[in-house]
Amino acid sequence: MVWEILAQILLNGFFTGSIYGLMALGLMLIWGVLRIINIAHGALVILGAYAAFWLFRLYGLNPFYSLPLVLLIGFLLGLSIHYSLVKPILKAPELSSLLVFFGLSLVIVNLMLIYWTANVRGLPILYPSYNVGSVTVIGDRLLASVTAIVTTALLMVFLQFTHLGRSIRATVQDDEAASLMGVNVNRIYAITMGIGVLLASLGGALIALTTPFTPYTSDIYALYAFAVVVIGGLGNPLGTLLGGIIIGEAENFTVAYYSPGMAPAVAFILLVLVLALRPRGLLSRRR
Amino acid sequence: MAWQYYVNNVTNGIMVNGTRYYVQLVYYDDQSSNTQVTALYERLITQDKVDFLFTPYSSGLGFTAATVAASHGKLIVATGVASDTIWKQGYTNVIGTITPASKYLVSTIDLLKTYDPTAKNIAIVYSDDIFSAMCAAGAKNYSLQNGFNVVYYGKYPSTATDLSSVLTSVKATNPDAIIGGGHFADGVLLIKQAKQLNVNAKLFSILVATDEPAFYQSLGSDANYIMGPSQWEPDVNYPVSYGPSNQWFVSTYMKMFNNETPTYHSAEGFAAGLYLQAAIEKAQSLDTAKVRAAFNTLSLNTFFGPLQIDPATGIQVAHQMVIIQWQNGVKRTVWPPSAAVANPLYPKPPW
Amino acid sequence: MLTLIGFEALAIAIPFMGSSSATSLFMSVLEYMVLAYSINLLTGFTGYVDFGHVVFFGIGAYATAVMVQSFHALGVNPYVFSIAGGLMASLFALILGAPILKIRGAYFAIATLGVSEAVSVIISNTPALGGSYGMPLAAYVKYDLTSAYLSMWILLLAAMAVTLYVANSKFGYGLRAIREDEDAAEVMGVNTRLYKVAAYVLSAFFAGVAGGIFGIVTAYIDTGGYFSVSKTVEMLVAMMLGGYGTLLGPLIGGFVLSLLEYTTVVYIANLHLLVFGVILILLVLFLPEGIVGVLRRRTRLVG
Amino acid sequence: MATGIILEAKDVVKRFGGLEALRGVSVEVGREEILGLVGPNGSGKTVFFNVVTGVYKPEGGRIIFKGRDITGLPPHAIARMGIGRTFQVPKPFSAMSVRDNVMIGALFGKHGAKNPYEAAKVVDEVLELTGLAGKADLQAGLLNVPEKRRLEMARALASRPELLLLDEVLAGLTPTEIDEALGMIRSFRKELGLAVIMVEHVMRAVMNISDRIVVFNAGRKIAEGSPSEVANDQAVIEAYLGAPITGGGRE
Repeated sequence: MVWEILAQILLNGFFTGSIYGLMALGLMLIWGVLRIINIAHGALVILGAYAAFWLFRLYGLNPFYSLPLVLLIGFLLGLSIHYSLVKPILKAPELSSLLVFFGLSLVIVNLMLIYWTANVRGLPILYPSYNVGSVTVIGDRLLASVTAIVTTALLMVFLQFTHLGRSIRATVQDDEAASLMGVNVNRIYAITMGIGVLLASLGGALIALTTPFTPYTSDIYALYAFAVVVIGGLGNPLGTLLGGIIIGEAENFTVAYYSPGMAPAVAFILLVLVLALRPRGLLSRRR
Repeated sequence: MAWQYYVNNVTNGIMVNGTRYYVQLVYYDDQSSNTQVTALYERLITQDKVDFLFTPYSSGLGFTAATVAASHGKLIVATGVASDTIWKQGYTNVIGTITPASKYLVSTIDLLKTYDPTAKNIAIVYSDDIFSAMCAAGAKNYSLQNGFNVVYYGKYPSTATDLSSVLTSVKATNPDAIIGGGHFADGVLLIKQAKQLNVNAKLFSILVATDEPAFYQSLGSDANYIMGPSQWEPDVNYPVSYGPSNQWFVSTYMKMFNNETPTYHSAEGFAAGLYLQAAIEKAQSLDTAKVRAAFNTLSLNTFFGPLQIDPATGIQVAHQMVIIQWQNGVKRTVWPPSAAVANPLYPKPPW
Repeated sequence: MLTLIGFEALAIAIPFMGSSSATSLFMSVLEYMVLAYSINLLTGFTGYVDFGHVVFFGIGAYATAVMVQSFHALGVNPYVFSIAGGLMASLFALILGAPILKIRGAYFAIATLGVSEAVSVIISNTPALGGSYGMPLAAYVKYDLTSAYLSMWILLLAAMAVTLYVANSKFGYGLRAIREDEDAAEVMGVNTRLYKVAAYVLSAFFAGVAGGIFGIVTAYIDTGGYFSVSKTVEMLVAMMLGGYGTLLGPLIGGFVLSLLEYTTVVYIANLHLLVFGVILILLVLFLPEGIVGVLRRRTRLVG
Repeated sequence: MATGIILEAKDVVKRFGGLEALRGVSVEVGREEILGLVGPNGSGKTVFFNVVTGVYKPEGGRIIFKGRDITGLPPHAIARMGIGRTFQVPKPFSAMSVRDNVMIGALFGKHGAKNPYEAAKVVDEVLELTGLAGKADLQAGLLNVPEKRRLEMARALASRPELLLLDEVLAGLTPTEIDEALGMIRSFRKELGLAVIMVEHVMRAVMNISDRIVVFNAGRKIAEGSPSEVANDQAVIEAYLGAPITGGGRE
């Protein structure tokens, strides 16, 4: 009996963790490339969740079918945020990007509250669960984790092998050097914001599939996204996915074997420990 | 506001030794912060010069409001404040209208005892906030008093986005009944993942979330059989000796608020107003001390249910929770028998 | 400066004019100002953005609550215990300071946020500190708005005095050098580690005492109210609105922001957070150096 | 010649991962001596400065300053003992005024004034000496490059150091500006009794101001002596004129 429970906990942790990872991918890109603290990431994720939810509720579209539309909305939103809010504060100190994005988060969350109220939203169970021995595999969470892994792989391929991807990675290393080598850094910033918010809405769509949410859930995911990115390190998608899984497993182990109430503290304690040991985060860059 | 309409139009004011008083309501948004509550209640008392007060929604804010009211010797009728501790602080000016948190899940246990004397194991899993924690503690004591054994008693963070591991531990104790929950999102999540993880029990009773129509919208048919405590339901029919009938309240409310069905929060507010009105009429005075004394001996049967307080502390003792159950898409009151419109479907078939 | 003193004398007199609702309104104005000064001592002077500064407010509140619960029988005015709250917050800053201040830039902001969230969860899981029930103090403390008000005034004046001293002292110069270019400052002889921790401990004290005072006056403490991220943001915005790293910035910023908050709450209740978000964005984009910064540029008024 | 040795670096080794930036160099500087430190780019000159000022911890060797072993001390402690330096790329406190920039030097260097008022005298004196008095209230960020270089020197001087490390202060200056700067540096020694180590590429200037020259190449000291001795030293000519590279580190 003990083994089954352990297996179940491990699986739960893997599922939750990979969803955290997927949700944080967008933040990793935006933070790594533009070096700004996008505290509104949680709100953007939940915006994606609402998009998927309403497309399902009004048109009966399964989140996976409505994904292309949701991602397009995300990308366009990212571009508009870049040109309206990000461009002016690119070179400003951290305090400015922190406050601008906190303002943006307040605006998004409260607009959602006004138009969509604080009622619980969530999709009914669309995918059945399977049993492997006495370990239950939750259908939608499995699909979400698979999507997370596929997206991470796609992002790695994109960053590694496409011209656009390489210039993004160069900007992560050192934007001054990158611009010297002919990389149009401003264009990269805009596209990165677009991709970042696209990934956020992808994460949101899968959260809508698996978890009930309200506008207030944004704050929870914003904090987790940062913990994941710091632990996973900047600049590489695999690190973010692993960072998410580490937190997911640690949390679920705390829930099962220590005290469920302490679970959220785990992510933050890990975050602080990683930072205390490596003051500039796992990937300490020259800047 | 509905109560204000009732007093000013239906009973044509409150008769207090000869003069008719009409109700004027003053209210602000406390933005759920204690510091705001202090400022706004001070403003109500000293600037708006109100005679009587109602508490803001949530126990934490209720404390602060009660403190301010007590310092000015004002009476404050509690609605939306369920935690018992407010009545353990030595305040005498706080009048409880709704069933306190510690008794929220009591009627669920009574129902279980009545419909299934063989049931023995109860699992209690609740959200980590003052209200839910108190409900859970109350349920645990009452279960033990009634010979049940509590096979799981644990909390989860109120910010939880995944309860699969909590439910895995609950599943291991294979309980007859699973009760608890907390607020909206986690209540729905609990049921959704219970199904996904195939966690079975003959009875599910979840706090707060089950009362919302959004509960069924989010879960679809999986919501059926799930029960939940509620202070009041539109289809409840208590014997009424004071104040308007249930039908009147529901229909008037819907007329006033572009026919939205009232939730128990609005009914609770109306009942608190009604309770105050009855006490003023009994005391035949607006003086706080006299009205407070009137409450001690007041026992009403209203559309919201029986109302009576414990004279020493002011805590509500008579009002009982009703239990609702989703029965193929419709939310029905199934307990207590005196107010029920349908019998509970028990036991709940496996997922 | 004359208008300032006149303004302060008037404000001190408010509680004695009997209108306690004005007093409690002014209490929250004082809260904004004190917290703006508190965070200004670290973020304003050294540029380290403390995004978890509310942790000191919360620790101050809980420490004071524990003191009040255990020593209320002594008949001491409870607000004295808020000093202990401040010291406890400073002690926490001292222990936390060395490791966390090695972290720079955005990572520091996120690390402090992580600390504040972790402490909040730990407290709400510690039965001795009320666990998820929070700590009601009503039974131990008499509701006394006037002495709460005066304590807040004393705290504000102390915060302003300290800020004035720091601004013109060797310590202040060292902190500003750290803000401009920490590596250059280190090589020029500024003991950057010691100075950063000292600023952190000093700034924690004022937030801690404020937490203690408000814990007593609201007579109920829970992690939700006393560890909320939005309180840190309010401090940062008040400091920035006024002009950070200056003497008068937090005073003006705190005043303007609290009145803004109060009016929006009373008049456009459910929109007020939305409006606050929009103001925040406009403030950063169009008024980065804050009101004092703009004044200084125009009238050479030294902040 | 100077009466005693103020700074003695013995067999200093500094590695960055596999790369050996300094391979056991020994350098001595006498009191009030102007030592020129020259060598091709990447020969370890700036690394040597960073080791002396404590920015880098050496993997080997000792740094003795006025008879005390300061190896491994944090940069602020070393600065307080009386070593001032300028940066190859000027690092002004750009939002602060020129005066406040110099104030930092006066407050935290060896001079260690207790408060800004006590430091004011030194600050004005140094501003005068470096010709920045006119621009005292200007924001440091607004100065032009030569002025920023002079501000670097002013900040270092305000701390009343006994040893001043100048890192390419003459780079990019016009011939007349160079002569002006050399005059300034000579006056430091005369009026303030300073020892100076100058890292420079402007050979003409270094040759005529230095009492002694040390030549680095690829992390090693390859020559030392009076300017004329060094000018004709075979190894130096080879190093400069690009003899076959005998393997060497890149900075």
